[in-house]
Parts: sequence; structure tokens; C-alpha cells
Amino acid sequence: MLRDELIAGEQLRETESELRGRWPTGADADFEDAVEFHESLPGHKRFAEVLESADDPLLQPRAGIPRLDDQVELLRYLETEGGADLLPTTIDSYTRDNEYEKAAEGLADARDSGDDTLNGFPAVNHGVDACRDLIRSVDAPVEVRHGTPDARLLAIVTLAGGFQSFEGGPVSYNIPYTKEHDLEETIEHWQFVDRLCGAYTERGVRINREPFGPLTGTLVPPAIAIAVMILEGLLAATQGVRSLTLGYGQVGNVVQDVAALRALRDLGEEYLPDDVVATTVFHEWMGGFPPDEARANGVIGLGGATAALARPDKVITKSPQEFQGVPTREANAAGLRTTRQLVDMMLEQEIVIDGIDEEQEIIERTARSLVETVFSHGDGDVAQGTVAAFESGALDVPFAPSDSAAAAVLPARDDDGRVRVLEWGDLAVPDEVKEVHGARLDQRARTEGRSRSFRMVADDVDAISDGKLIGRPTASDGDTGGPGDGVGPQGGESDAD
Amino acid sequence: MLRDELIAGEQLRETESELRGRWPTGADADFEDAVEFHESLPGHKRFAEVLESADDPLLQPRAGIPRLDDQVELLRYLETEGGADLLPTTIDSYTRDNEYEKAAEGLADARDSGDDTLNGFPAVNHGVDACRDLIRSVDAPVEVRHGTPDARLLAIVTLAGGFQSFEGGPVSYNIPYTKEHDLEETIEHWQFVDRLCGAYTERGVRINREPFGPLTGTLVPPAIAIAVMILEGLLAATQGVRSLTLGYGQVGNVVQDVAALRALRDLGEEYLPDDVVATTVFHEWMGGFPPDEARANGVIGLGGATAALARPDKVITKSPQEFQGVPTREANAAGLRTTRQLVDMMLEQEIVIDGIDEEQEIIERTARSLVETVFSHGDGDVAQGTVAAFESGALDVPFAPSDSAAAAVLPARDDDGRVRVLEWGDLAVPDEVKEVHGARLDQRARTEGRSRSFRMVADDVDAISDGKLIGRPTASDGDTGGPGDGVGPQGGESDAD
Amino acid sequence: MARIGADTHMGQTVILGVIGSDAHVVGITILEQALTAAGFDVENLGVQTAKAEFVSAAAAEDAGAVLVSSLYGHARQDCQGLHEQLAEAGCDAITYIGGNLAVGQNDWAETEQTFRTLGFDRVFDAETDPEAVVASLERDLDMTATEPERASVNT
Amino acid sequence: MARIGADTHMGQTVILGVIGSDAHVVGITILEQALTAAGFDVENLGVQTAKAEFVSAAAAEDAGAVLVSSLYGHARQDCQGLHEQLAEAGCDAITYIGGNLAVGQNDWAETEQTFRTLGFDRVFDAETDPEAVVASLERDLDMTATEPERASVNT
Ligand code: B12
Ligand code: B12
Repeated sequence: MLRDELIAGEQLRETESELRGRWPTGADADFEDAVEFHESLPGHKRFAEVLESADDPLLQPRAGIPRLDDQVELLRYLETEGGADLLPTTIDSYTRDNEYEKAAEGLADARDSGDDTLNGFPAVNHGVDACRDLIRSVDAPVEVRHGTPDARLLAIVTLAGGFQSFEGGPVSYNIPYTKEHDLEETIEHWQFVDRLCGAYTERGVRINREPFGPLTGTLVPPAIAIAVMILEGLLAATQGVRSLTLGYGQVGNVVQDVAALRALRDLGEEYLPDDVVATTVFHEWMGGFPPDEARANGVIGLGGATAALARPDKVITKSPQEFQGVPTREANAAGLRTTRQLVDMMLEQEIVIDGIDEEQEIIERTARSLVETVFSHGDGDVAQGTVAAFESGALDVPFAPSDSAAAAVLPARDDDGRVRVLEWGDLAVPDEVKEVHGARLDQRARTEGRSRSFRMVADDVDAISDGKLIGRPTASDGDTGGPGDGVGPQGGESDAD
Repeated sequence: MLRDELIAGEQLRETESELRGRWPTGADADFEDAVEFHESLPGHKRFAEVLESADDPLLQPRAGIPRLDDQVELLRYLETEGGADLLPTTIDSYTRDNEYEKAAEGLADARDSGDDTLNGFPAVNHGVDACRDLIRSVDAPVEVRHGTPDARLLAIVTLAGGFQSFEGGPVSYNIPYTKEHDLEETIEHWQFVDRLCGAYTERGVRINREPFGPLTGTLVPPAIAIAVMILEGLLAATQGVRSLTLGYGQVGNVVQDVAALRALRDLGEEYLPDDVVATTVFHEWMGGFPPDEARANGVIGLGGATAALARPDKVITKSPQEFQGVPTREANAAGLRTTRQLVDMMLEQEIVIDGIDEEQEIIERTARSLVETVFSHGDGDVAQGTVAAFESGALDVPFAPSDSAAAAVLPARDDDGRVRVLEWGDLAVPDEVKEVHGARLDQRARTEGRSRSFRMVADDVDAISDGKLIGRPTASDGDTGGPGDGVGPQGGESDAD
Repeated sequence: MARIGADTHMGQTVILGVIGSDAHVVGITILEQALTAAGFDVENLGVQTAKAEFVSAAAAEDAGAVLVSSLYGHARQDCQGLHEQLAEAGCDAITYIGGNLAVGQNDWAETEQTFRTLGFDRVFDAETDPEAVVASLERDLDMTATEPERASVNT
Repeated sequence: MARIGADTHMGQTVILGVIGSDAHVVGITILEQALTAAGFDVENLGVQTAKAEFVSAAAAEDAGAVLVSSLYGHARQDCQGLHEQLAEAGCDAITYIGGNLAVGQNDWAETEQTFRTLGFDRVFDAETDPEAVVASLERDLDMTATEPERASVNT
């Protein structure tokens, strides 16, 4: 039965060897050999060390394309031309689905055609040696970024391949990323991943783990994201992970973002064991971007400015081409440099903003209540509690596509642009908190002269891509019309009839 | 003798008719006819009305190219693709020097070659009808932006041509813009310009006047800029100007910028007559830009964010190509949209920053002392006092190229990035204020382990273009080396030897 | 655009889903809401929906339209053969596809052509306003009612 | 770069100024400071300096180098004939130009060629680090001392 307990060494080895048989490249992933490879890496390629010892926020982009040499070139470009401090390798969707066969086809196709026919780097297909080539060819630490519910084989191959940081977690890579994966099973799979990282850690190779904070990226109430980070952090710590980077995705309201980052840091310290080094990562806006690079630069600008105020350990940058598709390397590097300029210009300034403590207090209260409900749902066992709490809806994520989540929570912005909750579903939150949210949303409803409804949610989802923070009704919206997009009809269809 | 007194109607007419004879196009600038043309303009082309009645900051770019049809096309583009609320027409350098002959050559050259061989729109050469064509062809109010010490003929032609706002002033378009123009004479020339605007105003055509707040654009201490704005505002008010937009150029420290904008607004209200409607304009960073569009977008981002916090009535935007040269229209529009996105995302948020009152207090105290010294230098006459105060150095502008200014004041940033004064020259500032600045600069010197010197100034001048706010010494700087550029040697020379 | 009463499209079932292993759910959530508000009967298959699921749902409901969403960049691969399977199942529904249809910064005209060739009646980019989808569907579904030969275009 | 003692260049007068009606003063202020610190005798003519003033100052001081700055986009027009006038005045100084040398977003190679053709020995863009100017001057002025034929390049 699923329990939040250390996987026995024997079981680890057994599962590992079974998994290594699932795809030919698994055979090369020898643990001892891997430890040796990691030990051969210089200090500036050791992810946990570099991140934990940095004075200022480090910048990291997202980037992954199918072919090895292209990926190396891309990463080098982001390092030299973008000034990235930490590098990523984003994995393709087929690999995330464990469809290595399809990924192989895609990779072959990419090699033949020269096109990027996969949306990421199929690391399992490339195998251990190719990964080591990649690690050797760049000058910064590299993280595996993906979205894989069952990332066990991916972890085996990439960690043996010299990657020192691994993104994801059982909740954050299930709930936003899949429909049918069972949450209980996903937790088991991630316990294996964390245990593997723990095994490296025991041998002195402190693999960094980074739960994916932004979740669905779309108006996620900070407390929900923070609770998930704490839970995944606890599960990872049990398996021996000692370097944890807790994540948070910008919501766009400066006070709320700074408060949330602080709450994340404080609750991380409070809940995680003392022998874990916890750092934080701030993701620039993860929701829908404006379909215009100039406006997108404005969104990135607010991200950089917020990062400078919130001072996370790491910032994941966006590119001005986010709306359109996987960015060119130039656009990706541009996003890094725009962010860097803003962060560096603001970092030396002392800017103290009012009202952060109050917001932090309400975020912490809510997040604590969610974490505690998981404890009680599982009679003290975090693994069991997480499954049970999602089942009951006591823990929930808005816009979650997963069958394992109720997705009954609906967020909307208040009159100040802070993300509040419009529909709570069965979320385990104290009544006083609900009252605060309700009052704020009522205030917005009054300002806008309309009632609280899904229309607000739909309008808010589009707001930033339409150039505003809050999805106010526009003059052109009819009384019974569809969701206003704030800018009026745009874009669209293209048909030749 | 120069006095701050209303120019008599007769003298206005006399000077006007003399000036109209200086260049053939002057003949068409008939005042009565012009009043009629202005009256024919719809409300949304009336500059003062549009600006003064706006709820949110309006955005305006800079833009001027030689040929009329190109300029119209450019302005329309900035309106439709950039979303500019207010339009500019930037005048070329020859016209600014009253070298209409050379401007004519440049214009002919531009027409022949199709190249933009002038750095702006030679409005005097184009004449009244062409200006009216321009005004008719666009859908927003248009301002004349220039840098002309003797702008009398330019004002005659452009105001008759339907422009409703006119930038500049006797100090702000002399001290930063010329070497040899005599300040006393420049004041007389601007009294004429203001009187002409006043004459339109009396007839119901409220011409908006905008003293140029950024001055040399380079680390100008806010109090100096504000004092100049008050003085130019007073001089303009005497001549009957009733719509005044006081300007301020971003220094890059958020607290100082917000404080300065507030001080400008408050002192404007305090010193200017009640019948003047005073508005404010915030210029995005006017100093050296990074030689990289992505980084430039970061600078623009901080400008937009600061504008959203300071809430001026108008924002003058920069383009990501500022470093390189006159921007393409696409880049110009991009600067507008990046700013718009940031402003709109932040405007609905209430962000209250600490310490603004203290900074505002010190800025106001300093600015007041400068304004008062002018009053006393002139025995109560602002015009005389301005000349005398610049002569004595009691009023001064850093990096002023003009022989009329001492340019003895040297600014440098403190440890928080606020602009302070390193060398005061004879600036009329209370000792307590000097002590505050001194203490702050000493603190920086200690942080950097070097003494206060011109090196700091040089480093600060380059800092933003090198990616930082403060010009800290870098590891690569030798003890006796030249000014560090923060990024290391770059750019440069290109020789074929 | 004049709004058409909410009951006009009663009975016109529209199948909606995200194809392949794509999990981007926000777009179809918004679309479902807009279509429902406009009176369509929407069957939302959710994310990560296989081709076969689209086909069987369309056949079972005798759907007027099949709306395929794809954001993650693998749309072309995922839609291969969809129209052949729909035809085999005797389904003559109008088919739309929308979202972010290519990996990377591709040329839209090219992308559009790709999906027209695959058999889609209309191809929508990611800037699509939900109201535009409603308007198109209203047009196309009324059209199929009066001009039945329209269906042959798809088979 | 190893620094050369501050007295090395004593007596080597360098003329510095902004040409035409350009008033951008910050660049030459920084350059003056760097050149002075490096031991050059700098005669700073300031902004809005006419061609003739450059020529008479260079002749009067028997200058080793004439440094022309231009930021505002009219450099080409403003420098027309400068080298001919310098030659007439019997001045064989090294000439540099630097700053923002064209209106708009021009191609640098083309811009550089324009000013080489006008007679400048070196052309510097606006990214120039003052230390690079010092280094070039040190090189070029020492060179003229030992290789006098260098001057003929300019006449
Ligand atoms: C939020 C988001 C996520 C969230 C999704 C959460 C969730 N479960 O929904 C998370 C973070 C989990 C995520 C994951 C991934 N994402 Co994502 N994501 C986005 C983002 C930022 C916004 C999407 C969104 O919600 N928009 C708001 C909604 C309302 O708009 P929409 O989805 O576009 O839908 C509208 C229209 O497109 C249209 N429409 C959509 N479908 C249809 C169908 C029809 C028939 C019609 C008529 C119209 C229509 O109407 C809708 C309503 O207006 C976009 C970039 C962007 N657009 O800014 C990237 C983006 C779509 N993602 C991308 C990628 C690559 C991924 C990943 C593969 C990799 C990764 N980054 O981890 C994974 C994929 C996981 C998976 N298996 O699917 C790429 C796709 C690249 C491409 N196509 O070339 C994008 C463009 C980002 C980028 N620039 O790289 N993502
Ligand atoms: C500050 C500034 C102003 C201030 C100048 C105040 C003053 N009196 O100095 C003000 C606001 C008054 C101003 C006015 C104008 N400006 Co202006 N200004 C700038 C800005 C933002 C910074 C210039 C600066 O001080 N840089 C910092 C110093 C340290 O660097 P620098 O000047 O480039 O000098 C360095 C190098 O270029 C090099 N260098 C310079 N000269 C030389 C010479 C030699 C021999 C060598 C070796 C090296 C060298 O070394 C220097 C030290 O590192 C630039 C854009 C930018 N660069 O970001 C525009 C810019 C130069 N201005 C421009 C223009 C058009 C004008 C105006 C005509 C129009 C206007 N906007 O009002 C007027 C001109 C007035 C006039 N008669 O000259 C354009 C020029 C366009 C072009 N060349 O294509 C620019 C590029 C802005 C733009 N993108 O449109 N400006």
C-alpha cells in the first residue's frame, strides 16, 4: 500500500533494473558509473551548489529540441548570448507519455527532415552517452524539465547522463499534465524518482529536485500552489532528497506575488526537515501571453520587476514568442536579457511595498489549512493524504484536466487584480478566508456592475493576452454576450471557402 | 530690459510680422485664419482637452522624418499599430538652429534620394498648409517636439499649421541643447513663443506648452529639473499660457522617480497661478541606452512600471532601438506597446511604496531653494533671476554644454541608486541637504571601497547601457584603470589598417 | 454580431476535445462555455483524446460538428487519418481544428494549408475569439441543413 | 591592457570636439577624462564646433590627433571637406571619428566605409569603450613617431 516511507534499497534496485529493460538505452544507465561521472564534473556544473550559493537570482530559460547537436548549440547560445546562469533541457511530449517508440519516429523524422518535429528533447531515446556529451559541451549546470507523470526511466537515463536537477513531482506533473493517470500510481512513480535522487545524494551527488509550482499556469491561487509544493517537498525529503527548489508562477499582482514567494519560503522552512536545503524559483507569467512580441515584452518586464522585488533564488524566464510557439533561440535569449536588465537595475534598490504581510498571512493561513487537511486525510501520511484529499476535493487545482482532481475550484481576480476563489468546491479552507475572498470579489462585481459568474473567469483567463490584468467587461460586450476579450474580436479563422 | 512681463499685443504683432518675413513660408501664417482652422478641429484633436480630461496616463512617442507623406504615414502607423494616444512631430536639427537653408537642402535631398537625410521634420520649410495636411490626416492631437533655442518662427508656422502643443522652454531648450546661445536672449525668444500661445489661448484655442523636463537626460538630480519646470511654467503663465505640462525624466530609482513626479505636481500647483491647468509628463529613461534591443526592452519595462506607479498624465515612450539611432516605425510602435502592456497591467493594482514621502520632502526642499534663489537673484523677477542664477551658478545643470551654465554640478548615484550630487559648484542648496547627499555618497564609496570621484560619475553614466543601475567598479577594473563599463570592453573601433 | 436565441441550435451536437496527448485544457473550457451559452449541445471529451474517441463520439451523437483542439505542437501527427476514420464511420460532420498548430514559429498560411489538406473545413489560430467560433458554427450548421451537398466536401 | 605611465604622452596634444550643431556632450566629457587620465594633453573644443575650429585648433597646437564626435545623425554632412581643410592647413594629425554616425538603423560596414572615404583613419561606433580609444591613440601616436610615412596616408 502507498505510504510516505523510504523505499528500501533492494526494492529501488529491483525496480530500477526492471525499468532499464523497458527501452534499449536503459542498459547503459549504470549507477556506479554515473556517480563517477558526476564526481568528474567541475563545481560550476553542480546544480545544487551553484543555485544554493548564488547571491542574486539566477536566470534559467526553457529549451528543448529533438537533435543532440542542435540542443547543444541551443544551450550554448542561451548561455553566451542569453546569459543564462542555469540551463534546461525540455523533454518532448511523447517521452512524457512514455511513448519512446513514437519519440524514436519523431527523432528519426527530425534527423531526416532537419525540422523540429518533436516539441522537446527525447532524452531516453538519446541515451546516457548522448546526455553526457551534452553535459560536457556546456558550461553551466543543466536541469531536466518535462511534465511526465511516470518519469522513472527518464530519471534513470538523464541522471546517469549527468543532469543534476530534475523538475516535477507526483501532483504537479499529474494534475495539470494528464487526464487519466492515477494519482496514487503517480506518487509511487515519483517516490522512485526521489529515491533515486536520494541514492545519488547519499553518494555525495546532491541532485536538485524542483516541484513544478505553476501547475496549470492559469490563475492558480497562490495557497494551492504552495500547499502542493510543501507536499511534494515532504514526499521527496522522505526519499532522501536534500536539495529542493520550490516553485511559484507569477499571477501578475505585485503584492500578491511577493507575498506568495515569501509564504512559500517561510512555509518551506517550517514544514521541510532541517537537513533539506530549500530554495525558491519564480516562473514568469505561465498563462496565456499576448499575441504580440512587444506586448509580451511588457509581460516579461513585469515578471522581471516582480522577481527583483521578491528575490527568489531562481527565475524561469519567458520569451516574447511565448504565444506563438516554441521560440527561436534569439527570442529565448532576448527574454533572458530583458529579464536580466530589469532584475539588475532593480536589485540594488530597496523597494518596500505595503500590505505584503497581510496578503502573506492570508496565503499562509490558507496553505496551512490545505497541508493540514492532507495530513488528516492520510492520518499523518502525506502520500495517502494527498490522494484522499484530491479525491474528496479538499485539495484541488483550477482548470485541472486530470480525472484525479475535482477541478471544481474556480479562480477570479479581485478589484486589485489579486487571484481569489470564486467557486471553492470542497476545498478545505477556513470560513474566514472564504469571507475575505467573497468580499473582494463582491467589490469587483460592484465595480463592474455585473454579478459574479464564470464570465469573470473567462474574461480573466484572456485578460493578460488582451493587454490588461483584470478581465473587465468592455463597452462592446452585450448583456448576454460571450466572454469579452477586452480588445474586441481579433485573430482567427482562416478558411478558403 | 528683460523682464517677466506680458508682451504688449502691439509688440507681439510687430515681432511676428518681422519673423514671418524670415522665410517664405512665414507669409502663410495668418493668425485669424489659424484660429479658424483650430476651431474647425474636432474635440479629439484638441491637445489640452484630451490630455487634461484623461483618466489614465496617455502615451506619446517621439517621431519625425523629413518628408510630409512619410511623416503622416509614420504618425498613422504609431496611432494604429502603436496605440499612441498623443502624437509628436520631432523637428530636425537644422531647423532647430534656424538654418532653414540647410534644412531645405536636406529636404530636397530626402525627396530625391528617398533617404531620411534629416533627423526630423523641417516644419518651417514645409509651411502652414503642409502642417494642416498633417493635422487633418491623423486622428489624435499632435505636439511639436524639438530643441530649438529660438523657436519663434517654428511656433508661428506650426501653431498656424494646427499643432496644439509645443514643447520646450528658454532654459530647457538652451542649456542642454546649445553651446553659444545667450540665455537672456533665449528667454526673450520664448516669451514671444509663450505670448503667441497666450494669444491663441485668449481666443479659445488653449495651446498646450510642455517645458522639457529631462534637460541633459543624464543623471539630472530631480530637484534641478523640477526647479527649471517651475521657472519655465511661471514665465509661460505670465504670457498667457493656461495649459502647462511639466516634465520629468526617469532616473531609474523607483522611489526617487515616484517622489520626484509627486514633488513636480505639488510644487507646480503651489507656484503656478490658479488659472493654469498643470499636468505632468514622465519621460522613459533619457540617458544612454543598452546597445541591445532585448536589454533596451528591460529599460523600457522599468519605465512603464515606474509610470504606472507614479501616474503622470502623459508618458513619453522610448523604443528598443534608442541606442542605435532613429528607430524604425515598427520599433517605435513596439516601445509604445511594451509600455502600454506594463502600464495597463499595473495601473489597477494599488502598490504603496515606503519612503516616498521622505524622498519627496528632500526633493521639494531642494527645488524650493533653487526657485527661491532665482526669485532673489532677480529681485522678484523670474526672467532676470533665471539669467543671474545661472550666471552665478546658484542654478546649474549637470553636463550642460551651454556657455550660459556653469556645468559645475556633478551627479552620482548613491548605494540605493538614487541620483545625488557629488560636486555642488555654487548650487543654492541648504547645507542640511548637502549633508544628506554627502552621507549617502560616502556610504556608496565605502561599499565600493573607493573614494568619491569623477570615476563614479563616468561609471554611472555608462551603467544602464551596461546593464546595471549603479556604476560599481568591476573585478576587471585596475586600480588606476579608466571608467569600468560593468560588462567589460565591448563594441568599438573598426579600422581596416 | 446579432446574437441568435439560445434555443436555436438545440439538438445540434458539437463534439469538442483536445487531441493526442495534449493536456492544454483552458482553451476548450472557454470554448465549451461559449458554445453552451450559444445553445449548442456540447460533448466535451476533454484533453488527451484519441482519434478513435472523436470518431465514436461523433458517430454515436450524429454530431453536426467535430471541434479538435491542439496546442502543444503535435497536431499534424495526431490528426493523421482522422478524416478517413470519420468517413468510414459514416460521419459527415463539419470539422474544425484550432489552437497552436505547429511547433515553433511557423508560417500560418503553410500551417493552414496542411490542415485543410488533412480534411478540416476550417482552421483557426490561437487568437481566435470564442464568439467567432460560435458565429462560424451557426453559419456552417445552418448551411449543412439547407445545402446537404456541403458534406461531400469532406468525404 | 597594461597601463602606460601618465607622463608618456606629454606634449601629444589631442583635439576633441563635437562637430556641426550637435550638442551631445556626455560622450566627449567621458573621453576627455579618460584621455587626460592617460596622460594626453586634451584640447576639448566642446559641442557645436565648426570644421574650421577643428582645423585652426589642430594647426595651432600641432596636434597629434583630431578626435571628432558626432551623435545626432548629421555627421556625414558635417564632415564634408574637413580633411581637405586640415591638409591645406598643413596638419598631418591622425583623425578619428566616433559616435552615432548615421541617421536611423544603418548598416555599420557601410557607415564605416563612408567615413573612411572621407579620410578618417579610424571610425568608432557608439559602443566604444574609452579605454579602447586610449589604446588606439597610444598605438597610433607612437607609430607616427617612429614611422613618419604613416602621415602620408592622410594627405
Ligand atoms: C498554460 C500553458 C500550459 C499549461 C497548461 C495547463 C493545462 N492543462 O491547460 C502547462 C504549464 C501545463 C503547459 C504544458 C505544456 N505546454 Co503549454 N502553454 C500554455 C500557454 C502559456 C497558455 C495556453 C492557454 O491556456 N491559453 C489560454 C486559452 C484560453 O487559449 P488557447 O488555449 O489558445 O485556446 C484558444 C484558441 O487557441 C482557440 N482554440 C483552441 N483550440 C481550439 C479548437 C477549435 C476547433 C477552435 C475553433 C479554436 C480553438 O480558442 C481558444 C479560446 O479562445 C501557451 C502559450 C500561450 N498561448 O501563451 C503554452 C503553449 C501552448 N505550451 C506549449 C508547450 C510546448 C507545452 C509543453 C509541451 C512543454 C512544456 N512547456 O512543458 C507542455 C505540454 C503538456 C501536454 N501534455 O500537453 C507551447 C506549444 C508549442 C507549439 N505549438 O509550437 C506553447 C505555445 C508555449 C510555447 N511558446 O512554447 N502549458
Ligand atoms: C542623452 C541624449 C540626448 C540629450 C543630450 C544632452 C547633451 N547635451 O549631451 C538630449 C536630450 C538633449 C538629446 C538631444 C537630441 N538627440 Co539625443 N540622445 C541622447 C542619448 C539617449 C544618450 C547619449 C549619451 O549621452 N550617451 C552616453 C555617452 C557616454 O555615450 P556616447 O555619447 O555614445 O559617447 C561614447 C561613444 O559614442 C564614443 N564616442 C563618442 N564620440 C566619439 C568620438 C571619437 C573620436 C571616438 C573614438 C569615440 C566617440 O565614446 C563615448 C564614450 O564612451 C542617445 C541614445 C543612446 N546612445 O542611448 C540619443 C541620440 C544620440 N540622440 C539622437 C537625436 C536624434 C537627438 C536630437 C536631434 C533629437 C531629439 N531627440 O531631440 C537632439 C539633438 C540636439 C542637438 N542639437 O544635438 C539620436 C541620434 C540619431 C542618429 N544618429 O541616428 C539618438 C541615437 C537617439 C535616437 N535613437 O534617436 N539627446
